[in-house]
Amino acid sequence: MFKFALGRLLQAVPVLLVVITMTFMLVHSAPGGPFSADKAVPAEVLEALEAQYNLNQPLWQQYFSYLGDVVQGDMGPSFKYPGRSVNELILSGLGTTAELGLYAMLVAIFIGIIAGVTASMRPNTIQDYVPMTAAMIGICMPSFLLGPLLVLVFGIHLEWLPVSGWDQIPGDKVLPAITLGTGYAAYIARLSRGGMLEVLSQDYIRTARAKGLSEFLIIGKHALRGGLIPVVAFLGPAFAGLLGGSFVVETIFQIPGLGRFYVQAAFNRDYTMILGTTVFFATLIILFNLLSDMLAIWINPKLRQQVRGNA
Amino acid sequence: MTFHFKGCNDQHQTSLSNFSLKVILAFGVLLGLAGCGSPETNVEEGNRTGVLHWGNGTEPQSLDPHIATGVPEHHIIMALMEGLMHKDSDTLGPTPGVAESWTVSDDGRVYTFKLRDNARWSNGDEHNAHDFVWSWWRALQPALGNLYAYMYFPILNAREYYRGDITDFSKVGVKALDDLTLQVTLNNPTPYFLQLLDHYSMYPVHKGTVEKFGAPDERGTRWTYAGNLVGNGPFKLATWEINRAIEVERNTFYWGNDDVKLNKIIFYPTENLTTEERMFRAGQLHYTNEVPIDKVETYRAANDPALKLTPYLGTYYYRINVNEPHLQDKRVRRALGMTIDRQQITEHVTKAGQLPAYAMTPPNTRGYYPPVGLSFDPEGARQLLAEAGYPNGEGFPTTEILYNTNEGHRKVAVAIQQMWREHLNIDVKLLNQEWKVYLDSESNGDYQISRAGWIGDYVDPNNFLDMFICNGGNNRTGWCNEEYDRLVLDVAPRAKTHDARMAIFTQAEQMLMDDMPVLPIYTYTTKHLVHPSVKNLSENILDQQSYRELYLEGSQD
Amino acid sequence: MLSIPEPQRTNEFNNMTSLLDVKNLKVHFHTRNGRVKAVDDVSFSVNAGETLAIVGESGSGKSVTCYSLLDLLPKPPAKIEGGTAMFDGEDLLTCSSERMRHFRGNDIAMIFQDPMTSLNPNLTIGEQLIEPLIYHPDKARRQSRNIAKCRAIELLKEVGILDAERRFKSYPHEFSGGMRQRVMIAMALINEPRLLICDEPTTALDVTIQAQILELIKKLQKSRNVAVIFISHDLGVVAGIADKILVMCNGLAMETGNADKIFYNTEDDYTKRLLNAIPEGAKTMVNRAQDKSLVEVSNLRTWFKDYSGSKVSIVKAVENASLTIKRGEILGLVGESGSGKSTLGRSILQLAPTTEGTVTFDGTQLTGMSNSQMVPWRRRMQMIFQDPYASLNPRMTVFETLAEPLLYHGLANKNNITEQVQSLMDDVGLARAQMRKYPHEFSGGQRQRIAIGRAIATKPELIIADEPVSALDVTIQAQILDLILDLVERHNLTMMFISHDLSVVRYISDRVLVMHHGILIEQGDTESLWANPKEPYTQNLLAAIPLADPVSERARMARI
Amino acid sequence: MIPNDTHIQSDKGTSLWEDAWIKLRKNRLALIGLSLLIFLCIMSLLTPWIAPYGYEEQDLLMGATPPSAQHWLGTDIFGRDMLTRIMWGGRVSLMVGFIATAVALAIGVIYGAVAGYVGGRVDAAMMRLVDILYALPFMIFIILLMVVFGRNLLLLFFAIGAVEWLTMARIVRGQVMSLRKQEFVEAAHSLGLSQWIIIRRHIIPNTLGPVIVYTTLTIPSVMLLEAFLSFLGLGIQPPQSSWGLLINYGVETMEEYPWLLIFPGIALSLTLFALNFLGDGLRDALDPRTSKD
Repeated sequence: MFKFALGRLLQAVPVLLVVITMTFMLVHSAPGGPFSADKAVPAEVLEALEAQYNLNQPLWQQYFSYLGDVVQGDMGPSFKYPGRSVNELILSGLGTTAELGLYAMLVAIFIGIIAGVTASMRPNTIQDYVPMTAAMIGICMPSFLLGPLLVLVFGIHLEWLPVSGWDQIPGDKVLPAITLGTGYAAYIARLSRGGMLEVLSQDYIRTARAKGLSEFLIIGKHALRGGLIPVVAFLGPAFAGLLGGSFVVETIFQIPGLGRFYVQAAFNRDYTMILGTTVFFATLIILFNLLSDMLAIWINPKLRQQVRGNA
Repeated sequence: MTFHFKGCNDQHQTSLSNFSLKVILAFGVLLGLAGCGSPETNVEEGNRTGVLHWGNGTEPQSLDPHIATGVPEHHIIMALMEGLMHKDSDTLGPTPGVAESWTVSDDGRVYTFKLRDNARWSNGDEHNAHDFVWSWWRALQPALGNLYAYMYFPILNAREYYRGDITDFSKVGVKALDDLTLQVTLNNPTPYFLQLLDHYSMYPVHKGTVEKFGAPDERGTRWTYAGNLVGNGPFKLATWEINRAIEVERNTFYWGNDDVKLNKIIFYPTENLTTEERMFRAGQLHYTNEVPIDKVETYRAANDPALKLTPYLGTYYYRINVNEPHLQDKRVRRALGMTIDRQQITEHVTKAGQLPAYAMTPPNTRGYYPPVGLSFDPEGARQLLAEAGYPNGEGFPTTEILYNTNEGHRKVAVAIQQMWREHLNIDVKLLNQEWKVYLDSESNGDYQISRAGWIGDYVDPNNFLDMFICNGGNNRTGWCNEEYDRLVLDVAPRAKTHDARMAIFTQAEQMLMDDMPVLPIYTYTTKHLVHPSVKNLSENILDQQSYRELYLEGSQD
Repeated sequence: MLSIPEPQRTNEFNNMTSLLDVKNLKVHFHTRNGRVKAVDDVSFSVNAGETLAIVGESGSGKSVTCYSLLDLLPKPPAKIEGGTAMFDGEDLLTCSSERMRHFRGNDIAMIFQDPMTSLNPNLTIGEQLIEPLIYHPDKARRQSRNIAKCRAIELLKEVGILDAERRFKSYPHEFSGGMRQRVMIAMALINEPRLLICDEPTTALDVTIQAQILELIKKLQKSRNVAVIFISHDLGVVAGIADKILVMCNGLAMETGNADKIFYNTEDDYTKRLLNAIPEGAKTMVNRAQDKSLVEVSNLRTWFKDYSGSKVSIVKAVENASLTIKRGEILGLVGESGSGKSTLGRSILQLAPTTEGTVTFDGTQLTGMSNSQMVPWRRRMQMIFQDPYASLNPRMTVFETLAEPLLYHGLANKNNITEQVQSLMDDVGLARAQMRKYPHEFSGGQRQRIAIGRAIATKPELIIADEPVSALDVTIQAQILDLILDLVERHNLTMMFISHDLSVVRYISDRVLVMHHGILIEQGDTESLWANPKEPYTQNLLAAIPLADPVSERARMARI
Repeated sequence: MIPNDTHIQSDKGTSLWEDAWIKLRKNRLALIGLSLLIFLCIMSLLTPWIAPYGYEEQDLLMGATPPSAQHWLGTDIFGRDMLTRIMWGGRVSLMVGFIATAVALAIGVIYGAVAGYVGGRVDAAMMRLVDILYALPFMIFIILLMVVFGRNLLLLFFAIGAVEWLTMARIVRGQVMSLRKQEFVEAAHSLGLSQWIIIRRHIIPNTLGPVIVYTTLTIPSVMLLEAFLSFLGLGIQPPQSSWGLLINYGVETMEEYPWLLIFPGIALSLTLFALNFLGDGLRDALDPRTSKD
């Protein structure tokens, strides 16, 4: 297992390098500098600023010095927030976004699997159509619509939950988690339904039935393990995507997360911040894909032994 | 042959779906419980404990008064620091700040300030005239990248020092005669100078702290962080959580501490207007930084006292790129100007009590009323256009309105596009660009007509009119007129009396409006939602609050 | 009331004492195709300690019959239209599903055809074994894990799993097919059922294993005096163990009677057909082998790298194989699953990468050729695959499938392609009308005909047939074999015929190679090899062949 | 599953598509979906002639009004007729939805198929590239596109296609990896067919099922993505509009003028469900294994 992981991580290095390089080129060729403002910036000030952030050096020089810093784990200073380092900013947002993502994921998995399994038990009946239709809507319901809807219902009219914030008012984490989780719940529902149908058609399920096991055991013990493999495969990319895509929710609910930094940085042309967040998310994507693969291996005894046997 | 089991026996069916049903219910209940956590809203709690919850727009970039540029920063710095002078929150006339009294020489060029002896920094340090000299020296270091350095330029030799023409700061017109006496010498009599002193770019900073965290002219050191920052204002910085909230609490060393009523102010970076408005409705905010256009109407209809609309010292206008071939002719520009039905726009599009603007400078800017040379006159406009060679808009090239991506701008642009089509029968396209791209195109003159806005830094026509001097950094229209420059830069400052000065500005603005490189559209209003419990709130054209006067009274709803 | 008489082994139908008594069972499938009478008015009974064999080809409804007893049919489409199935006094067809669970776990156990797919790959076999005990339908008889485990291990030993304690914790994929089937049997017996239903339990297994499993089942039945219903498509298999036989075809019971009657004096034509279809005896046609060889293989090695996991392990599929195939001959290649016979075939066709050694085709060395270089040669050598379901592209009609090679190799053009395909279809005995149909619309036999058609389309000289009939019913199998022989005749093909079924190989091939663990251990003319096999392995193989003759079968079983 | 022998075999054969059509006609939901889509397409084709008003005709004095006799779906804040706006918006949305998805489909399927079939190092390399593209900052990418190429619909398709094909490629790859092991592919190989022909004729057609399903999910999300891009300034500009944009604006005022959100929302969800039904129908119809009658 360890070797397997190590190999995959090594593969990641060139990927990251390319990502950094391409992003670097992208941001520096994008119009509008980090310091342009609607109030005209006097030439002398601009010079002072660019000098301070080495933007007056030739591009390749900037590139290599940046690479050097990144290798040492220093993402450089933020242009937008003077005095704040990118590491500092990312850290400040990471915890929140991770927590948000985690809750959203829990919501997604919980609702998704229940819906999917329920549907798979009686395909092409009402018990299938209802959750699957809901899933269809869930998938295509944009969070910029779902969020406000939830807020109006639970926040404004029912006054059950706070309409925004994070860790400021008890219960303010519920709506964001649901808003962010729903789309993924829908996907998971579809996946787990598909997986379960597949497994339920297997011979060994018939064997289990012939053994006189209760339907509950058959589903819970024999079917789920196999049936959820597609879900597991989906989890990794999903979680990464969830972190990256959290910015809409973070904006709607005023959550101090990474997603907002990611987008704001782009708008502010905060070069170091863009690069920092991009690299960070790229790493996340790679890590989570790896994790879900390892999980998939762990679930499947055959693969598990192969890997263990060989590593 | 094998069978594929897609269905199962009913009994087991239901048993399982029952199960999942239960779980779902349980989950729902869970959510419910999680929700019913806070019986008391922020506002109610705040009213009890004297904590003001303030919607502040965006996350401040920096709290260093010599670096910060934005309005959100302004608000927080106003709470943390103070200058020599204050403004009366209603009349905006000068009132004492750190200086308890001041005298002006007869020629109006020498100001002498007497500082109060009980002024202290928030860490208890002595606060005296030398702080100002040092701070202003710092503010004029080019390396610091102070965008508001020009605020100092009325001071003798300040500009020269800043440009590096002279290197000896002692030649600059700032002197501490003794610990509590500060003397400032100006180039010309500058009637609005006292106002500038209340602008945060002229606030003093605490030498010890600044130097503790880096060189005086080093940009963005950590001295402004919570725990480090030392100010001289009514409040001191308690916590600063990025994108979450900034808390300031009573500064016990403040000379006027006894009159300060609030114990704490929490500034929220409320970027999303709709969210901010919902937060207000849910009782999470006392005060919102903005109000979504469509909500304004709702509150008005219900004539809800919470809605506060106040004229704002700012003009929303369109720049015209006078270098565009078909826009070089001022008749064309005037025609465009005359076919914008500003009444309709303010009443049906912006809908927040904005005033139709027919000149750059807002009316009653320190007693200045701009000349009225412009009106909604489609007939005349068509004539002008015809004279310019486009009878009934024929042959008029497709013209593009550039605006930065934003709902409000889009709406105005859509309306104007339609008006021009209707009245001038010309083809108009809209082009929205992401903010930085928009700035880029605008400053490169890479546009035809572009949306713009200007908010005054201080109350004086000068602040609006010196924008359009030849190649002025904020001109960006390519319009240039030596006579205009002479009036604004040379003649006006030398004017002996207030009225004479205003007359010159009127003349200048007349010239500007004749050539019409810009199409004024409306005068801004500030839109806030304010909880009735907030008292002593001042409504002025600078949208400036003095937090030391605000107080909360048990909510009345 | 009289005491119930001891159920004694008897060949009369004694319904009074029979454990299971099925009367006029009717099962229909209601599908969009309309109603299909899967089981139509079938009656039979089985007593304790007795073995009833239900014999029939796929689609005969033999499995449906048994599944319907345990309510294992998908409903819909299946629907039990009528009949009763009394299991000591209770009707299985109408009882509640709670009751049914009780029967399933407790009284009636089932063994399924494919041990590979019938065990849950995600659970240890131990876990699966003890489930019937620890989740026993009636709580009273539930047992603790530990007790269950002891019971399971003891059973594993009984069914002949060595080192049972350790194996208890292993996963299915760590067992061979035969071993898995033993586990299945143990699982079936763990609650000491009174009726054991075996659905083609040996079809997926090699001959030698098959013999062992049959033996095991018979032994267990004796020791426990359970009733057994044994489903099979192969009369040969049941000859040894069946007391009574029920022959089914298209849902109808063709004939019922005790084994000897069925085998020795049946009146029923269908039964006769079945019996005749069993390949027996030597090849009837002349050996057309010429002297000059078409293919020469010398010291061929095919090793696979097993990339699964992070370290690479090597599988020696074919080890040092040398052989020649003479023009016109049919060379049989026998061996059990995993012996590497398929790989050898593929290596000869350069479909599997060879590690070492040479393959020469018609004087030209193929080994080391690039794909593009191979193209002209591929036309001259073709392959027929085992599984006619998997080897045809489900999205291509017969026409497309057959036309593809013709067009690609320029053997036909747009204008005459249709005729070409039609004549090809005639060759392999497919109705021209079916030209536009998809594989799934055909039966296994017909599909194999399509596959064969595709193989001969390019007018090849060599065909390697990899188990071409092992997935087919006996009668179909016979037809296909004859077709192959016929085609070999008419197109004077050279063929390498790979199979695990010795009777088939004997029936079709002139010369035979025996392969074991990747090594060719013995070869020779078919008949002489049959007469006196040298290698002990070969001897076992031959000994294990089931005969469609109850008397000698019982005798043979007794011998083992 | 029904034993093959009991199959009722009609002698008249058909091609994959005729066959699919025959089956599709039997599937009521799919038919509803199909006709709904056709209806929408015709509507948007005819819009310029049948739209009750001009899409830019304003009446500022009237402003936003709820549905009425003159304006069946009400008017927006400029007093523009919503029905008209939605019809015109449909033109854009449907076009973007279909073309952009088609682009993504083409790239994704081919890329994924090749990667999955060739496998080994090539596959690894190709997939790393996908990872990289996943990781690049979309926002900057778009802004750059906008600046470099100016702003037009084609670019929009390109931008969206460039994002959407990645997932498609992954899905197809997975499919192909399993297909490649199948005997019929080996058979094709043994016939000496070239790799490309095998991919085209034997691999890709068998990936149709999941691809179709994913496509039906992609189209609506593409429509929403279009809204986001138009918002950034890439794509269409006012007074033109699209469903995505209308919904975006509608959300802002969902309390004051709910109809500005509801009606475009309905339009989009209708399309969504139509697509979904049709998609599932097509998947079954294109799978010869499902019975025809």
